[in-house]
Amino acid sequence: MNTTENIYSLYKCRVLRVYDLIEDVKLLLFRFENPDIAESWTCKPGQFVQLSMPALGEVPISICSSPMRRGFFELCIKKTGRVTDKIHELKPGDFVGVRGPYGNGFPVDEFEGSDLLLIAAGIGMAPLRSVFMYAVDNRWKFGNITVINSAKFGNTLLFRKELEAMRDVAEAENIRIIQTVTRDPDWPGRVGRAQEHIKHANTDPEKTYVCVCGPPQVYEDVFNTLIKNNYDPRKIYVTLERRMKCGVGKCGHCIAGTSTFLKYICIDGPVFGYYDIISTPGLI
Amino acid sequence: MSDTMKPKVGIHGLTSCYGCQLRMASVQEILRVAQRFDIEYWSMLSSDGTIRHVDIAFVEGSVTTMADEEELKAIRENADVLVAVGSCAIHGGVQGMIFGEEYRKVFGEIYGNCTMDFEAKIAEPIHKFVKVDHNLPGCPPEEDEIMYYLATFAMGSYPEEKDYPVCAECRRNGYPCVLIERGEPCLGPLVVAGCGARCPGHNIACFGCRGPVPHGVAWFDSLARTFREKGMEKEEIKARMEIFGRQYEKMNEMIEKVFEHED
Amino acid sequence: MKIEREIRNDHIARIEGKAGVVVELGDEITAKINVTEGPRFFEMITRGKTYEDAATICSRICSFCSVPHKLTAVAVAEDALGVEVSEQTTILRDMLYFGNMVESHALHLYLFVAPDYLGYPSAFAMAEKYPQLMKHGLELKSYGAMVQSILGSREIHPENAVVGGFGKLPEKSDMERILKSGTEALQAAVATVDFFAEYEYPTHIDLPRNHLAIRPHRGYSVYGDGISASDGFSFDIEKYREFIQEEVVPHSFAKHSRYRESPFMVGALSRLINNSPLLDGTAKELLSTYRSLLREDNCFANNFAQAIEMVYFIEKINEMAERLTVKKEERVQPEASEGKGYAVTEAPRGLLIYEMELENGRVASLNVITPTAMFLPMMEVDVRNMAKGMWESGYKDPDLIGNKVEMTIRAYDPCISCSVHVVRL
Amino acid sequence: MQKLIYIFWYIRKMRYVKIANEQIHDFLNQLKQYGKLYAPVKVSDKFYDRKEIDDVCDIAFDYVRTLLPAKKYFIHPKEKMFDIDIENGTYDEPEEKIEPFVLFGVHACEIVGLRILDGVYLRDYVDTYYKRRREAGIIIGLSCLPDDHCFCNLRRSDFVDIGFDLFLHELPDGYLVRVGSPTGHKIVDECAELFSNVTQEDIAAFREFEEKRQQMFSHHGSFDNMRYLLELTARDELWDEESEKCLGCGNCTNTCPTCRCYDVQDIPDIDGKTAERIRFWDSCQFRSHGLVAGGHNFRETKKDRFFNRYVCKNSYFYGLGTSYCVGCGNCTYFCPAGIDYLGNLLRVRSASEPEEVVHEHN
Ligand SMILES: Cc1cc2nc3c(=O)[nH]c(=O)nc-3n(C[C@H](O)[C@H](O)[C@H](O)COP(=O)(O)OP(=O)(O)OC[C@H]3O[C@@H](n4cnc5c(N)ncnc54)[C@H](O)[C@@H]3O)c2cc1C
Ligand code: SF4
Ligand code: SF4
Ligand code: SF4
Repeated sequence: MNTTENIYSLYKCRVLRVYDLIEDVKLLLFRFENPDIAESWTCKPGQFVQLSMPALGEVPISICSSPMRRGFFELCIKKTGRVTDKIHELKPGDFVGVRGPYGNGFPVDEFEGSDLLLIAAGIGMAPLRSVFMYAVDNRWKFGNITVINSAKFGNTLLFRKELEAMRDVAEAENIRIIQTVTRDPDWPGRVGRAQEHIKHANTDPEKTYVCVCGPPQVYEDVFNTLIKNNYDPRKIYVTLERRMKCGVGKCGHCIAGTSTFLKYICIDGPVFGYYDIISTPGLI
Repeated sequence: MSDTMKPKVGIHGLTSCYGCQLRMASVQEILRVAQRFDIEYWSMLSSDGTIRHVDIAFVEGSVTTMADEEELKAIRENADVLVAVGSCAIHGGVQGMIFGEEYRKVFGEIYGNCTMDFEAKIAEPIHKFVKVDHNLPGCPPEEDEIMYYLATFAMGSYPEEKDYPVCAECRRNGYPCVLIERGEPCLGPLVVAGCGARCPGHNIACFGCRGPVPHGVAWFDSLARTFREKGMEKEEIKARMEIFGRQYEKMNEMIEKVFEHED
Repeated sequence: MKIEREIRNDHIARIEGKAGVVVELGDEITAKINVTEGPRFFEMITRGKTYEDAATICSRICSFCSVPHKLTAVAVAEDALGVEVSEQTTILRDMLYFGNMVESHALHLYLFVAPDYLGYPSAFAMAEKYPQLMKHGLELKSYGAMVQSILGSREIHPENAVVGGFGKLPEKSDMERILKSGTEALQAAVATVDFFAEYEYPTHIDLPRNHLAIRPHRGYSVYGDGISASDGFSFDIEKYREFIQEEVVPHSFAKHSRYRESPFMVGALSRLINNSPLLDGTAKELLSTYRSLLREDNCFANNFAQAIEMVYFIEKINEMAERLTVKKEERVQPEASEGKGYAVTEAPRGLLIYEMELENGRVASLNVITPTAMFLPMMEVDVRNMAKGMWESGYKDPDLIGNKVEMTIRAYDPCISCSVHVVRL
Repeated sequence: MQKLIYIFWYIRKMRYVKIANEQIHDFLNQLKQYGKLYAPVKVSDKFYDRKEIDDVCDIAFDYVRTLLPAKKYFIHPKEKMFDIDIENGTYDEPEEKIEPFVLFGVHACEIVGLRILDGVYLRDYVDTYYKRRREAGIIIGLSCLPDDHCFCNLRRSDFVDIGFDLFLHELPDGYLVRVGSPTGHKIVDECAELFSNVTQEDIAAFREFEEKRQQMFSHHGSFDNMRYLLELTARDELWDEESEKCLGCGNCTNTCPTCRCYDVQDIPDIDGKTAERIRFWDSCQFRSHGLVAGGHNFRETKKDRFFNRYVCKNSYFYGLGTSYCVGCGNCTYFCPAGIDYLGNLLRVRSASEPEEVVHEHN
């Protein structure tokens, strides 16, 4: 690996474990090879890395583990194309190249002292998991916490088992976990879209920060419900995705916005506030 | 991939000028290619070959006879991945210019009443008959693209296909634009990149041999409008655009649209 | 007729294009070359196109001979429009054409024929045992490809050769590149002659025949104004229809041609038979050494003839590259936009005839006769004689006979794609 | 960047010298000692492009625009980023020895363009490839007279006082040379015999030239309200009509001095052991620019892509307090479809019917 200050140089990381989560989605645990990097590397919830598969390409992936864990990180990756197909073939012991972390991440410092409501749809739980883990690791810094995890079917609910397993701790810690599906008649639990469960959250709308992640079409309904339920629009955050080649504001693919508001999703985002979103056509 | 797991390939030709196969056969690194794959079928180069199961089949040429059609179906059935190679396979090729009724007429005119032992058909691209997984465009394809495609397949992956026009390469190479400068009917804006804008680089207007840009971003209408403004007639425009674009479904409709308000 | 055995191969390997062969052995013996590749109607699709577009389309008749087709289509348009090109253009076109000859002959000899002689299914299979041979083959191929890329813009479908001259002229450094690899290529070509001189021609097919070749403008060239036959006859290209007739046969999408009612041969062998006095340099010397191998009555001599030609053409290319200092000049723009033209050139596989009528700068009619269409009937005769000879001298194994039959076909270097462009009468 | 700091410091002590027409070729020849010399030459009937100069007599002084902007020397149209060793998973920067080079004859708008690129490529994360070339490049500016497509005056990029090593302003009998950097001083010092002092007549001539130049621009006024107006007219039919004409060819972005989108691709070798990571110019006018896995496209239609360029170019560049568009007019001049970028902006500004714009290249 390069020792120069080339910003596109990669850190070598070893794959330690590969879990199958749901169909086409795997969770991979990595460790930095270089001890100095392992020691010094830090990230914020909501940031992402650029992951390289040699000879195939590079893709942006959100970090989905708690930033509190030094030297290790987890990525949750859906198989959708050339690079991610190959990532799914990785075995423990294999190497990949990683650079980052990039992006602004969620303003977790600002969240301190408030309630947290995390709303995920589809594979949206991947980036939100890092916020959740961070909040659990720093439990004393936050008020009540609710996680709404939604999917079409029971077996496409990302991190379902992990969240279920936390139920006891959650009870004790004032954390509410709501898992809901929209199209699964055999699912024994809650049904309906994510926004239909906002009313079941244990958070106080007056003093809650909301983080949302999901496919673009869910945002409008979620926002409307949140606002109807008196959540403060200034405290709603979403994390977005775009085509990206560099992750550091050079390649231009993720530029979005209007002529008065030009943003690079990779460095000005991927986390954006509600007002950014509504004043910028095309951001979602 | 270890040596024992070499991907198996078949290279086939239907009706064409055989340039794509020749181009594949004449890449500089042909011996390294031969080492990296098990070439199960390549009748142009080897008398040892029947259609057997392969990982990747490359098919050059358009379907112009019943025998072509049958052969193509057999190739598809025996291949995990099928790659259409070149303008004939992808777009029907220059022979795809004659269509429908016109075809019957021409055939009669040439072979007269002589009854032939084999049946000939309108030349059509192979995707009309079988599922195509990847396209390797060109007339013939360029060496670097052939090598890139082969190398990605060899790695168990697949290539990223280009979806932008020749103009992009023309400009990157700093060639003077013959359409702007001399009003020549350059088809560069319509045609999928990959050749490095060879013709404009030789002071010759691109005549579209690589075929239209895929995914519906070949703007026949806009270019027809531009040509009209340079003084070309509708028929002239069609005659030029159809050489490699005749089987592009919306070509005629798109050109007509531009001239609608005129006549 | 009683058929005892049928030899059938629907897809002859190692030729350019797709054709089958059927030989019926019995009290009567017949042979048919089935050209099953679909017709492509080039005469029709060029109609109404500008002469530039038509020439570019015609290049697609065949990849091995894309340079001959393009240059002949350009020549016919120039003839129709009365365009006179510069001396420099003529020289550069010769170089381009010769480059194609070298590549085409090299591909044929090394990839298609050599495996036959050495008993391998393919050149890849042969490469391991004969690396030096394969190296020569690839060197010659690359040399030809390089010359064509420099002058024609690429090795297949040379877009740079256009009516009136060239789109872009080569630079001094290009000529230097050609010269630089010229010596090595020449050595490889001489080695090729030696290699092919060692192989004995199969018997059974010795048969006197007529050879047709170009009546060249100057030297042993590919451009000319008429055709000469080994029967001593010669005619201007405008009169070709009087001497060469084409007909449709049911088993082939390619038409069959006859010269004064009988089958005839064209190609490298025919060229050397008719025009070898015009050779010079190393090729001339080599030919005098191996004179006896240039057999008029055996088509296998064609491979040897191709090897000799490679030597000649490489030497010529090198000479031209050395002498020429490329001047900047504009393409000649035609003044006329209509007229009728004729052109004949020597493609690697033999005579190539174009006849074109232009109206308003667009093609009104086009007729093309390709070498393969010309020699197909002769090839059928040789195939039949080969099968007959073997059958009658006691060979019964159809594979063995089939193998020799295919070798006979390959000796001609047929170009099926060329032949099925389909000619209008 | 060390170099930029120097520039700020020297700018306060301006230095002007004069070079006479008779000396200019000598000067250009002398420039070659500082590195390869690149300058505009005529490459075809109508077009100019920057090429490596052998004979300085080939250099064109009266060119308006080149086929490709100066950015091509700093972000190559196509370049290798890494050599990849697949088995070991290592990525090595190619060993590229960057020699100093001289760009002669860079117009003001292009110099502003380069400074905008600096703002992108040298901000936060520094792009090493760009930086190294930027440090190696010596910029010699040249004054110019606008043609019908130029509107750098509306963009406030018609005059620069930073971002070059030397800048030559045309005078009737030579050039007024402004020194803009330590390197510029060094060149002037080392070629001292070619330069003379600026006289009162020269100053008068400079004034006159600037006056004439200002009057030659076809449009005057300000574009400051453009950003609002573009947003407010986003739904106008204008965009349907104009994008309908667009060929999606990307010439506008490739020829833009500040367009900088690039794509990255890994090209494996046939042996499966090594690969190259390359990057090459991309364009927002291409379909896949906004396409993500699963098939969602953030700029689905040609109109989306067309409008995106207007928005992107006109947006505010914080670094310089201008827009990303420098008003060079390249995108209009090199648009094969004859789409008039300035004309469209003027329509947005004044809401008037389009003037009959003749798209002529001369
Ligand atoms: C900030 C951010 C965070 C992300 N986090 C995750 C995550 O945690 N888990 C996950 O599974 N996916 C995530 N994605 C999406 C992921 O990057 C794409 O699925 C991936 O790039 C697809 O690459 P591919 O080569 O497999 O697909 P292909 O469709 O073959 O893509 C080809 C190329 O296009 C580009 N590309 C395609 N889709 C995207 C995309 N959505 N975003 C950026 N570039 C793209 C890439 O350069 C890719 O190599 C994230 C994207 C962004 C922008
Ligand atoms: S010459 Fe042709 S390919 Fe090149 S920019 Fe102009 S239109 Fe495009
Ligand atoms: S958008 Fe056009 S006018 Fe503006 S800087 Fe780019 S090329 Fe120049
Ligand atoms: S140069 Fe013109 S035609 Fe091409 S993409 Fe730009 S605006 Fe469209």
